[in-house]
Amino acid sequence: MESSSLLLFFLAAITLVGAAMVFSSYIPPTSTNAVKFEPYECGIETIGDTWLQYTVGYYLFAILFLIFDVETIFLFPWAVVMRSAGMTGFIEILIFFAILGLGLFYGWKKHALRWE
Amino acid sequence: MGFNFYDFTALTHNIHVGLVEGFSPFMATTLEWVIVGTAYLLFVALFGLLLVYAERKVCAAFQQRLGPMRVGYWGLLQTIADFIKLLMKELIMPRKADRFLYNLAPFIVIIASFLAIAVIPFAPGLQSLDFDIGLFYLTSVSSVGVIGILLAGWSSNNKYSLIGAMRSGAQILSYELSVSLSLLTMIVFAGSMQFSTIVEGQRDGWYLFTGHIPSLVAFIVFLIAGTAETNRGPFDLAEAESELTAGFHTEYSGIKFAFFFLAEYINLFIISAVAATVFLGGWMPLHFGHLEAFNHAMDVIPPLVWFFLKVFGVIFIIMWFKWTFPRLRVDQILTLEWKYLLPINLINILLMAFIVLTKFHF
Amino acid sequence: MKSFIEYIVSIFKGLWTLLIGMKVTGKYFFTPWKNVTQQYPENREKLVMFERFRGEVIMLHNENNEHSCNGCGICEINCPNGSIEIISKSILTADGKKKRIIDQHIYHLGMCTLCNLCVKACPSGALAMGQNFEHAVWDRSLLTKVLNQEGSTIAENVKEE
Amino acid sequence: MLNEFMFILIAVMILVFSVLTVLTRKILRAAVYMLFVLVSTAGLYFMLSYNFLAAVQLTVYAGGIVVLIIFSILLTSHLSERAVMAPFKQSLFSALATLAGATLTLVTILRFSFIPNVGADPNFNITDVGNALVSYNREGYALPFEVVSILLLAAMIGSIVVAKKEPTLRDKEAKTDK
Amino acid sequence: MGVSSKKEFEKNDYPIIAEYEGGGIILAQLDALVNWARASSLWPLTFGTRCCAIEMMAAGASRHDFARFGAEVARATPRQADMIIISGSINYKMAPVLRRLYDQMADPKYVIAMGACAVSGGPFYYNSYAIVKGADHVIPVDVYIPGCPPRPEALLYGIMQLQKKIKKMKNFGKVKYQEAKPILTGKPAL
Amino acid sequence: MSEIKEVMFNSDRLATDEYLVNMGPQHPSTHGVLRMLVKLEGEKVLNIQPHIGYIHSGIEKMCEAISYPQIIHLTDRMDYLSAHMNNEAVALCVENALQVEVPERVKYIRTIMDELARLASHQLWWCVMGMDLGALTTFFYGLRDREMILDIFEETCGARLTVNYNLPGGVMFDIHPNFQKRVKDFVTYFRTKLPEYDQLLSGNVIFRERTEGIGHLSLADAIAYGVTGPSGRASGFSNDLRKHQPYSAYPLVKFNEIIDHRCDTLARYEVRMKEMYESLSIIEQLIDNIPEGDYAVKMKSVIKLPEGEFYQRVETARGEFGVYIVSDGKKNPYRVKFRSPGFSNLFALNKMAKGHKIADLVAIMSTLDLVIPDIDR
Amino acid sequence: MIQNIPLSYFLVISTAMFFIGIYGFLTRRNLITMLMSVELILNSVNINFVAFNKYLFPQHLQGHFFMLIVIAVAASEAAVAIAIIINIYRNFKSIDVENVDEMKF
Ligand code: SF4
Ligand code: SF4
Ligand code: SF4
Repeated sequence: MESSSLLLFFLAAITLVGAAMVFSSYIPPTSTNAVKFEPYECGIETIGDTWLQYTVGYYLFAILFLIFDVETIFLFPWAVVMRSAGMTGFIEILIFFAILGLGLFYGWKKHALRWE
Repeated sequence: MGFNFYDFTALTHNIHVGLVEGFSPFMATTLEWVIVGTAYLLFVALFGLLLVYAERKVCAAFQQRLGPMRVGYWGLLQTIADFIKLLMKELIMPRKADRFLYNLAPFIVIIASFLAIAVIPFAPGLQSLDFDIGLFYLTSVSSVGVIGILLAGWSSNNKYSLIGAMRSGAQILSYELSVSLSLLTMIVFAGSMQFSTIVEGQRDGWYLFTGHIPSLVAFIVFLIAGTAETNRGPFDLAEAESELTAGFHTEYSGIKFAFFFLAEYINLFIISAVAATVFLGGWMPLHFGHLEAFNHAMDVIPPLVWFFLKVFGVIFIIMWFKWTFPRLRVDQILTLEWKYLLPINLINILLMAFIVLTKFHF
Repeated sequence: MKSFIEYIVSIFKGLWTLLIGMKVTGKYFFTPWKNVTQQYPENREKLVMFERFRGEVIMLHNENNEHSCNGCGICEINCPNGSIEIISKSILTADGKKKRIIDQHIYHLGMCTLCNLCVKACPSGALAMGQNFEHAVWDRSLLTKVLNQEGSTIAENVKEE
Repeated sequence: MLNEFMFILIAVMILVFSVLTVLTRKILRAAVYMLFVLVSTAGLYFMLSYNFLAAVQLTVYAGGIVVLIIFSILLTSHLSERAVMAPFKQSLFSALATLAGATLTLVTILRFSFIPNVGADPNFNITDVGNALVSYNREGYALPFEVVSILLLAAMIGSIVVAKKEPTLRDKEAKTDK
Repeated sequence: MGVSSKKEFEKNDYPIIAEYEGGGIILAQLDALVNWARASSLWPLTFGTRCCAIEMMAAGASRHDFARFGAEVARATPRQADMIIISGSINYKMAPVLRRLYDQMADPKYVIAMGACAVSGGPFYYNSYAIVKGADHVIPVDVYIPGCPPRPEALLYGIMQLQKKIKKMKNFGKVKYQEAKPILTGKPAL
Repeated sequence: MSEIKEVMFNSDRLATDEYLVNMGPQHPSTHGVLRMLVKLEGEKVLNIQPHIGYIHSGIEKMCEAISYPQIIHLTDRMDYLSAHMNNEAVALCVENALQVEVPERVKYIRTIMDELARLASHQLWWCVMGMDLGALTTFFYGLRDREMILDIFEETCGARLTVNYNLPGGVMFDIHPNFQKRVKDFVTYFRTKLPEYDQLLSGNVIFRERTEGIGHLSLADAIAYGVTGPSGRASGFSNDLRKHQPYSAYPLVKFNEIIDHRCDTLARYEVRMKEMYESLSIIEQLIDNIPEGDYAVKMKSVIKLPEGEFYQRVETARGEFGVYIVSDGKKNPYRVKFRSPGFSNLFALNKMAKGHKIADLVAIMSTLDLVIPDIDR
Repeated sequence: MIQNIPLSYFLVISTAMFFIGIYGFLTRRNLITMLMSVELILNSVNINFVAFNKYLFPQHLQGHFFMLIVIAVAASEAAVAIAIIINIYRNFKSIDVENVDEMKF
C-alpha cells in the first residue's frame, strides 16, 4: 500500500515540525521591545520598502527550467526502455534532442542564458 | 523473528506478518505506521545531528583545528546541546510578515526531504517504499522544497531574505535539471528506475566502473549539481554570509531556523545516498566480475555498513568542496549550469544511449 | 570552432585548478597530528607565557610584605587614560615628622591598555607587568584593584619622594 | 476503511483549497493554496497507483508551474498587496453561472452509471509507459513524443522572444519623467 | 614561568543569581539540562568593531579554536545568535545600533564585553568625546574581560565564565528568565 | 527619519526597481563597523555611499591632551594591523623634530618589525579576502601562520597586537635573545606556505573568475583619489615610500616595488601576494646583521617639541600614513593630524564597484584591505 | 481502481474543481490569479482522464498520454503566459486586466 505509506511520511514530517514549533512557541522565554520585530538590516532601520521588484533576470531561468522539466518527464520513460528499444529509441531521442537543442542554442545566441 | 544483519527482509516481513496476525487490519496498519514513522523520525533527527557534528569535525580537520571538544567526550554531545538550545529559544515573528506563509515554509522544506528519504534503500529489506519510478519520484518530491525557500524569503519582509530566496530559487531550479539529467544517464544504463533493481544490477561491479566515461561524467555532474541543490558551498550564495548575512532565513530564529538547517543536512544525506546507490552500488558490496575470493571477502561486511560507508564517502567529498572553494557569483552559477552542465549532460545522455545501443559497456 | 575548443579546454583547466586546491586542504585533513590547536583550559598547567607578556600591572612585594612605591604619582601622570589613582595619606614618622606615604594605589584593570608606560616611568621600580590574563568577571567593580597589599609597608631602601 | 478515509481527506483538501485559491485576496497565498490542490491531486493519482503520473504531476505542477508562478508573483506583487476582486454584482453573476453549470454537469454525471471494467486491472509500470512511448505502431506514441518536443521548442523560443524584448518606448519614458 | 597568579582557577564563585528555591526536583533537573544546553552552545553574533575583533578572530582560528566550546557557528543575523561579543569601542553613533541589534536578538541572549573599550572605554576613557564609557551603559553585560586586547585565551576564559553564569540561571518554576537590567558599577562615567 | 529624507533627496529618485540596502554597521563583510548605503538595481550596484563615524573615537583631539609617548599608545589603536608602522611614524616625527639620531640597531629592529607587521597584516588580509569570497578555510591557514609572527611580537614587545614598542628615540625593550632564531624559522616556514596560498586561492578558477576584470581603477583615478599602498600600486601608481622616501633601514636593503598595470581586483590581490615575498627578502637581508648598540637613546623624561610644524610619512601595509604635528613648544602637541591610507582608499570604492554585482562589491572591498578605525579615527 | 470508491466521486471532484476554476477566471482581476484558475481547470481535466483510464480502460494507456500532453501544454502555456505577464508588468507597472486595456501599441 504505497500511497498510504506516503501519507505516513507526510504525517511524520508534520508531527516533527509541528510539535517542535508548538513546544517552542510556548515554553522558551520571550520578551518584547520596540524594535524586536522590525526587519533586521545590520542594525539600521530599513530604508524605503522592504519589498523589492527584483531583477527580471531570474524568471527567465524559471521558464527555461519549466520547459526542460517537461522534457525530462518524457525522457524518464524513454530511458527505462532504452535498452530494449534499441535503434528506434536512439533515433527518436536524437530527434527529440536535436529539436530541443535548437531551442537551447537559440537561447544561448539570444543571450537568454546570460544572467544580468 | 530471525535477525540477520545481512538481510533485513525477513525481519521487516516478520514484523509485518506479526502485526497483521495479531491485530485488526486497521490497528495493524496504524501500529506499523507508528513504528515506521518513529523509526524514520529518530533516524532523521539523530542522523541530522550526527551530520552536523561530522561537518564540524571535518571542517575542523581541514582547518587544522579540533572542532567541538568540550561538550561530552570529543564534543559528541555538541549538536544535542545545540538542538536543545534551539528548542528553548524564542521564536521571532517579524511584525509585517505574512504569518501563515512564514510558518508554513519550514514545513514544506521538511516535508519535501521526508518524502524523498522514504525511497532510499538502506540495506536489503530496509526500504519503506520501492516504487518502479523510484528515482523520478525522488527528484519530483525534492523539487517541492524550493517553494519553502521562496516562501520563507518572501514572507519575512526583509530585503536580504528576498534577495537570498530569489537567488537560491533560481539556483535550485536550475541545478535540479542537472540532477535529473545525470540520473537519467544512469537510468539509460541501468534500464530501470527502481532502486532495488538498480542496486541488484550492480552485483558484478558498480555502475561508476562499468559505465565507461559517461557514467564518470554523470557522477561528476551529479556531485556538482547535488552540492548546488543542497545550497552548500561553493554554491551557498543564498546564505552568503559576506553579502546577505543569512540569506532567506535571516529572520528565522530558534527551532524554525533549525529546521532549515536540518533540511539542508537531510538533503545532503539524500543526495549522497542517491549518489551512493546509483553510482556506487548502494548497499551492494564491492564486487569485481569473476574474482570469487575477493567478492566473498567483501560480502563479509554487512550491507548496512557498506551503504553508510559510501554515503559518508560522498558526504565527505561534498564537504571537501565546501571547505576548499570560494563561492561563485550568482551569474556564474547560472552560467555554469546552463552553459556547461546542461549541454554536457545532454551529450552525455546521447553517449550513454549509444554505448547501451552498441553494448560497448562492461 | 576555435572558441569551442577553448570552451572544452577551459572546462578541464578549471577542474584541474580545483583539484589542486583540494589537494592542499586534503593534505591537512589527512595529517591531523599536525594540528596546531592548543587546548586552553586543559593545558592550563603547562601554559607558559612569554616573559615580557603584559597581562596586568602588579606591584612587587617582597616576602616581608613590603613594596617600594613611595607614592610619587609619576605613574598616574604617565598613564594615558587615568587607570591609576594614587591616594596618599599623611602619617607621623617615628621622629615626629609628617610624611606623606601611599595609602592606596588604585588600579583600574578594566581601563588599562597594558601599555607599559607606568612601569617604565616609575622611578623606584615598584611596578611590574604580571602575566595573569584570566581576569574575566561578572561584575565590573571587581576590576578595580588596590595594588598595594593590605598591611604592606614601604621597603626601607626606597628613596624618599 | 483507510482508503475511504484517505480519499475523503484528499477530496476535502482539493475542494477546500481550490475554493480558497480563487477566493483569497493575498496572491501568494492563492499560489500556495493551489500548490496544495495540485499536491493533493498527485495524492489522488498515487491512490490510483498511477505512480508515474503522480510524480509527473508533482514535478511539473508543484515543482515547475507553481514555482514559476511564485517567481512571477515575487516579481510583480507586494507582500501586503491585496488582489482586487470583481465588483459584487459581477461576482454574484459569475457565481450563479458557475453554479448553474456545475449543477447541470453534476446531474448529468450522477445520472449516468459508469460500469467500471473490474475484471482487468493490470498494474502498469513504467516500462509499459516507456514502451508505448517509443513504439510507433497503433498503440505507440512516438509521434506525440516528437510533437511535444516541437511544442516545447515553440514555447521556449516564444518566451525568450517575449522576455528578451527591449523595454518599450513607454518604459523608457517612465524612466525619465518620473 | 607559568601563570604568575596563584589564584584559584575557579574564582568568581560568588552568588549573583539566587539559588534555586522551591519547585520540584524535576524542574531543577530540567533547568540543569536546559542550562547545560545553553551554556554548551553559545553562538556568537558576528560583531566586531576594533582591534579586539582581530583577537576574537584569532580565538576562533586554528591555534585557539573556540569551536571546542561549540561557539564557532558565528551567525550574521541576531535572530539566530545567542551571545554578542562586544569587541571594541562603542561610540555614541554606534550605541543605538548596538542596542537595536541586542533588542533584535531572540531570548535568551548574553553579552560579553571584551577588552578595555567595551568594559569602560579603555584607552578612550579619559579624553575622548565620542566613546561610550563602557558598553554596559547601552546593553546589560554579563561578563567583562579586561585587557587591551585580551589574549584569545582570556576570551576563552571569559566564555567559560559566561557558561558558569548561565548554569546558575533559573528558567522554570515561578521565576521566568528575565532580561537583566544594566548594572553600572565600577568607576563612574565622566 | 531625517536620514530617509536625506537619502530621498540625495538619490535622484526611488524608482520601483532601484532600492537601497544597508551594508553594515554590523555586517560580516565590512570587517568592522563601516556602513554602506548601497543603491542597487537587481543585483547591480548603482551607487555606494559610505557612512563613517560608527567607530570614531576622536583620537586626533585626544592627542592634544597627552604627551608624545602617550600618543604612540593611541596610534597603536588606529590601524591596529600596522600598529608598528603607525607608531614608527610618530616616533620618527618626534625624532626629526628634536633632531635626534637613533642608533643603527634601532633602525634595523624597526625595519624588521615593520616588515613582520606588514606580513601579518597581509596574511590577515589574505584570509579575510578568502573568507569574503566564501573560501572559509583560507581564514584558518592565514591566521595559523600569523600566530608565528604574533609570537615573535609577544616575545619581544610583550603584546600581540597593540605592541606599543616604539618610543621617541628608540624602542621600548631590546630584542629578545630568541628573536633572530624565531624570525629565521618563520621566514623559512613561511616560504613553504606561500606557494600553498597560491594553490589554494590564487590559482583557483572560481577565484580568478570572480576577480579578473572586476573593480577597475585607472591610474588617473588612483592618483585623483589618492589611493596609495598596494591598492594604488596595482593601478600602476608608483607610490612606495620605502623606495621614494626611505626611512629607518630601508635605504640599506634591496627590494622591488611591486607595480601592476592591470588595475583590477586580481592585480590588487597579486600585488599583495608578491609583496609578501619582498617582505620576506627584506627580513632575510637584515636579520643576520643587526648591529650591536643601544636600543634607545636617552630622552628627557618630559619630551617637548620645538615650536613648529612637523610631518612624517611611512608606508604601512595599507598605504601612505602621515603624521602632522603642530607644536607650540609645550609637552602636548597643539594639533595632530593623521593622514590615513584607508580613508582615501575607501572613497575610491564607489568608482570601482559601480556597475558590478553585490558579490563583487564584497570582493573589491576586501582587496582594498580596509581597517575601519584607520579610516575613522 | 480504489475499492469502495466509485468513478463518479472522481468526476464530482473534477467538476467542482473545474467550475471553481471558471469562477476564479471570471472574478479575478489579476493576470496571475487568472492564470492560476486556468491551471485549476486543466488539472480537473487531468483528473478525468486519469480516472477514466483507470476505471474504464485499465488495460490501455490513452489516459496516461493524454494527461502527459495536457501537462506539457499547460507548462508551455504557463511559461509563455508568465513571460507575457511580466512583460506587461514591466511596461505598465501593473498586472490588472483593467489597466491592460490600454495595450494599444
Ligand atoms: S608606583 Fe612608582 S611611580 Fe607610581 S606612585 Fe609608586 S613609586 Fe611613584
Ligand atoms: S599599563 Fe598603561 S594604561 Fe595601564 S596603568 Fe600603566 S600606564 Fe596606564
Ligand atoms: S580594548 Fe584595546 S584592543 Fe580592544 S578594541 Fe579597545 S583599544 Fe582595541
